[in-house]
Amino acid sequence: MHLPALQVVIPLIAAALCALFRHYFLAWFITILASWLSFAIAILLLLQVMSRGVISYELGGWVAPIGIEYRIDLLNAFVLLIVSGVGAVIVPYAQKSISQSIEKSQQSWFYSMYLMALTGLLGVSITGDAFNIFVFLEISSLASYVMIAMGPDRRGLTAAYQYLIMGTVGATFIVIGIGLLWAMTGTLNLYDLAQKIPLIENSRPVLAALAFLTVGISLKLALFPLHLWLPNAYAYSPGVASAFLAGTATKVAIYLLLRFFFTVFGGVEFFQSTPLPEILFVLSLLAMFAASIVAVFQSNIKRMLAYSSVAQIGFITLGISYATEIGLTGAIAHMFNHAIMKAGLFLLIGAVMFRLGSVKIEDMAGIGRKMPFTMAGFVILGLSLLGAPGTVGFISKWYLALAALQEGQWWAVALIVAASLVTMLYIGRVVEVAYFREPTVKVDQLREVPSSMLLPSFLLVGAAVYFGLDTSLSV
Amino acid sequence: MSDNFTEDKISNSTGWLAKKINSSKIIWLLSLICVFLFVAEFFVHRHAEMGVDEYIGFYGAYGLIGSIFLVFLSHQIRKLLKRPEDFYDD
Amino acid sequence: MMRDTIILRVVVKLLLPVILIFALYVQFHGDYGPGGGFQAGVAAAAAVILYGLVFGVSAARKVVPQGILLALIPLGVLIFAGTGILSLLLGANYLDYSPLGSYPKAGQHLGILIVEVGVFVTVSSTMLAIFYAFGGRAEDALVSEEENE
Amino acid sequence: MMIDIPPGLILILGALIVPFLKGYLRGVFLLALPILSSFILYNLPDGSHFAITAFGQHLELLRVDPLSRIFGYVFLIAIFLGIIYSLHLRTIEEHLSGLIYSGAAIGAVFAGDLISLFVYWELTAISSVFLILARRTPEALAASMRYLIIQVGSGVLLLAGLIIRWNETGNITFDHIGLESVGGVLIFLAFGIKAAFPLLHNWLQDSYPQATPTGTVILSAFTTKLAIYALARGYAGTEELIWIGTIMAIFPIFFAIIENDLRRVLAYSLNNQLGFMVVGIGIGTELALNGTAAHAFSHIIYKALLFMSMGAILHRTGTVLASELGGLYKTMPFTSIFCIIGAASISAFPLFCGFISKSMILSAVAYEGHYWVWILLLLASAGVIHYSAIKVPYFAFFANDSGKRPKEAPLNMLIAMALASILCVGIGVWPSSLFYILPFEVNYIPYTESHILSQLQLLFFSALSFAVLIKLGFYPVQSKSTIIDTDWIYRRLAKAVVVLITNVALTLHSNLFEVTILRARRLVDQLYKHHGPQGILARTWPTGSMVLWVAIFLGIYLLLYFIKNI
Repeated sequence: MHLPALQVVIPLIAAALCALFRHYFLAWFITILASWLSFAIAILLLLQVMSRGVISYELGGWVAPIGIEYRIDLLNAFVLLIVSGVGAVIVPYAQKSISQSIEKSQQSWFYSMYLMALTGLLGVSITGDAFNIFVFLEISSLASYVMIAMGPDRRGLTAAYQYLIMGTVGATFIVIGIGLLWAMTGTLNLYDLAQKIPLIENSRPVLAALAFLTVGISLKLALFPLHLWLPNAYAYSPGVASAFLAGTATKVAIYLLLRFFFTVFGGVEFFQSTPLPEILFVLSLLAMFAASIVAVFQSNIKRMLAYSSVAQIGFITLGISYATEIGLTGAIAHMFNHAIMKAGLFLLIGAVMFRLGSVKIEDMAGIGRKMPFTMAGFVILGLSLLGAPGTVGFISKWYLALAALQEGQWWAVALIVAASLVTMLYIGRVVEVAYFREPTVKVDQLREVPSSMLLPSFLLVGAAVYFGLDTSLSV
Repeated sequence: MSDNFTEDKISNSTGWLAKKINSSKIIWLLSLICVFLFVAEFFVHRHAEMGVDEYIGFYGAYGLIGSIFLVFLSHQIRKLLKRPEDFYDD
Repeated sequence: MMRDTIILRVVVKLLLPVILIFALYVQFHGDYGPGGGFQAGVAAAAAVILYGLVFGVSAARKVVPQGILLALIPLGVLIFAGTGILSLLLGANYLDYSPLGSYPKAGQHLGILIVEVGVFVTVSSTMLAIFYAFGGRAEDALVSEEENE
Repeated sequence: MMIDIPPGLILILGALIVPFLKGYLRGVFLLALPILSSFILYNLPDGSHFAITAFGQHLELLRVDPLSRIFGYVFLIAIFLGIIYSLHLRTIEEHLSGLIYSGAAIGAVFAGDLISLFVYWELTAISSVFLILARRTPEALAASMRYLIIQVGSGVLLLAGLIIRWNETGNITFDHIGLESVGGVLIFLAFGIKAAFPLLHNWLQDSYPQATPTGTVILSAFTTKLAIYALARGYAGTEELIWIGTIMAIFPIFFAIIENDLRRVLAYSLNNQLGFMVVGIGIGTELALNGTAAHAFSHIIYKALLFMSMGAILHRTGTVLASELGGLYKTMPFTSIFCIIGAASISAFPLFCGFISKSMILSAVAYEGHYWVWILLLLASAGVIHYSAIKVPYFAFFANDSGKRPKEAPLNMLIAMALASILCVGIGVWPSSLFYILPFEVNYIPYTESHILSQLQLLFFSALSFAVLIKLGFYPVQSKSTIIDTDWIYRRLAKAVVVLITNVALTLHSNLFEVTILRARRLVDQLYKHHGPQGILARTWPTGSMVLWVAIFLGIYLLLYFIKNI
């Protein structure tokens, strides 16, 4: 009954507890409890929404347009599931990985920030209040900056700083947009806005608000070419943070885009009356190719995956740009799939980092023989990333192709396939090095990572395969 | 190496089929069978399927001529298509 | 550090209680008018920061030790969130304070006060922590420079 | 219920257990799998047994009807023979690959919808490539990659076709498809690649001879016959197939006559025999389809038998080049006999299985009055005896004595060949046993006096011409050489084009790249100069540019949104 509130509050309290006790193991333990609890809550919420429809929860007992309302429909129940699911799966893995890369005294802070970020992302997804969205967005962003800055690499600091600037610019744009909307309508409730905006949707301030929101959200979701902050941020942060952020942060931004355009601004007709579909379409295609090609030339595998994220986001926004049922299905499915795949890939690369101490591709020669499970997982997720049948990646690309076909865009289908081929190039590079080269002396001494790291990764690998076969949930 | 090996062995081989006389014998034997089959046609009820095959000896003649035609045509094609063994250097 | 400016030192000492009291006023008046835990927290932190600016961060650290600060930050959050949980336990929606008092209005008064205390604690201690982090570094650098000379 | 397990899945799942078994146990297990699978198939009534819902579609994974059943049986026989033939192997690579490959092919045969067909279709491609790779020669590696690309390409075409078809009709059931729509044409091409249509055929001659001795035996059974099944299901009665098939039956003969590698000769003859089946599908009458199914059945067995005999030679001597063999009958008498039985079957001698099935197709052609097709197929039949039936055994076992005196083939190989021979003769002598499992009711009598006589005439006169031509020295001399086929297009022409383009692109790229690098370097140098040795400002520069981008974008969006409103 109070699940919507608990969804956000549990990680929040847990974050405070972690910071209060400042004991590395206790913090981890609290984190694991809180994250799995919120995952369970997300599942319950999704089930409730599926059976009973939209859930509305009024914070502080104030009635909707005035008070803050948490409102959960199928879309954000799904996003909650993605975020809390990825958040929960990563934690068991985190203990070993974090204790290696971060000093003991700092670890509890890391977990605290992890939970804060989780709180923020869940809050953004669950709330029905525009200003509340901004607040939670800032909570999650600030926590992410800290996590990135705690990375093992000194460049993490610069990356975090850049991310801070860009994230703040984005958030400011969003708050300006929200402010303009508030000035015009006098309400902050998304669903109230949705009622009032159509009456004035062609007035200048509303259009300006739309522009600010579009740019702000594009920045947050790393839409090409506003993605520049992302590669460094993902590359130099601790493996756990990379996996978590790659799996969730951009997905939540995509949710915001969907929410603002398709709920607040009155749906598909309005969306198609703006120039946004065309812009989104072109930018998506650019992202799919430019970022993928950049990924091919990366020597740092985490940067490679980060650029691949930018490309995959291109796939998602491509689906959105069609604004058809199939296109959106593809986009949302790919959002879900990409969360699983990228989180899994970053976890596995984190595992490599754990043993090898490097994420340079050339250092990984022959590692497939020494860490067979890790690399096997990598290959499976890589296959999924490039859309091999039997994996989740195939499902979403399938729908995207269908959406393109529906519009009669043959060439777009060809481009989707071609972009997937570029994906094959960079995944293939890793596979080639990992399996077909003789192990170096350093690699020769490695052994497989502990099962506490393998199991969570393989949970995601399993999910990638399972949802590739059973599509009832994601489609 | 193996080429020379083949050449060398031909002269001193002792196989039954390698002997000139024996290969002639085979041809004679085949010819005999063919003549027999040709003659047999006069005694068997013919059931033509296509019209052209009701001519006596059609199948035999067609087999003989067709085969020779195929082999000669192959000769020509071979001139056109034959390349050194290591043509595809991959 | 402004060791030699006696005027400043005296004025600051005089101002400190005033600032703190003003902070408390803002804190408790937030219920009725402009103000609240956030502003009050900043004001309270400003008092200590001013003290630190004039008498040195190490002096300020003696007044409010870093360790306590780091505990206070999450504690404030806990007070805030805990109140919400409490209202949940009492059968209302999250952050609905009505059941906290004997009648709804009293409950709401009490609730908002507690929550604002939580905000106050977190905000003031966070501000201070940031000041310590930056100001402390400058001072440490200065000290090491002096040692080098 | 155990009965509902798809027979193909048993082989695939069974393959996963194989690595954990050793020695005799493994052998027994390997042989038990196809037997178990056949048993299940035998007990499956017609109908759909195993359906799941995915992709929002109803997927039928196990649709049994008479047409799929006969292919299922013969695939199981083929893998059974293949396993016996390969029992001597110590490595499990080929066993694993063979099992998964055959399982996928059987799965594909029982797939009731195009999506499951696609999945199995690609699985056959991926699993079978290891049979070629296992040869572990550089040529095999190169050939296997070409093979894989083409096979996967066929799958991609199938996928594209099925998406379009789904889009057009909303239906993905695997039934008659036809060439009326774009999707149908794409799927047709996908099938055509695997069925080795003329000009799409060359992967077959390229890759099969490169596989291991046992690999070729297994390969020869599945991929092409799966395509034949798919064509029979989706395109029966498509007129175009009649002429495609006729060309397929004729043109490989020339290549086969001049080819030196005996396994490649067999690969060409495989192509030629497929031509007969494709014609049968094109005719599309009940008799023709029966003939196609029967011919596929017997062809799998006798072609496997021929490949087994050549494989045995390769196993013992390390070569199958006609120019290096000869006189092997002295030490490999059994293999010779089995090879001759296979040769007699493929050339359709009465009392051997090929006679039954090929007659059915020829009669079907005749009944439908396709005069020229019939004439040409007859020529192809006469040709078969030349290159396949006489050439292969003649150059391998007789001809000029090469002096090679290899040991007789291993016992397991002999057993496999003996079983295949028994099947060949058995079907030839009791055709009703085969007729029993054909898709349609049969009222065809293969053994009439007239028919036997005309067939014997055709064969013996051809044989006579072979003997005479050899004697006169007119028969093409077998020598080491490469015969170019359509693979020239991608192995030479395409390579040249790609090399050309690459060179141009590389030059361009390196020039552009150098210029860009130079400029970038200058820019960086400038910045470095201006912003101090620590490069602190140099690091903040990207952040600034990002914000600039953001501002630009904001401007663009504002402009666009406003313009829309004017």
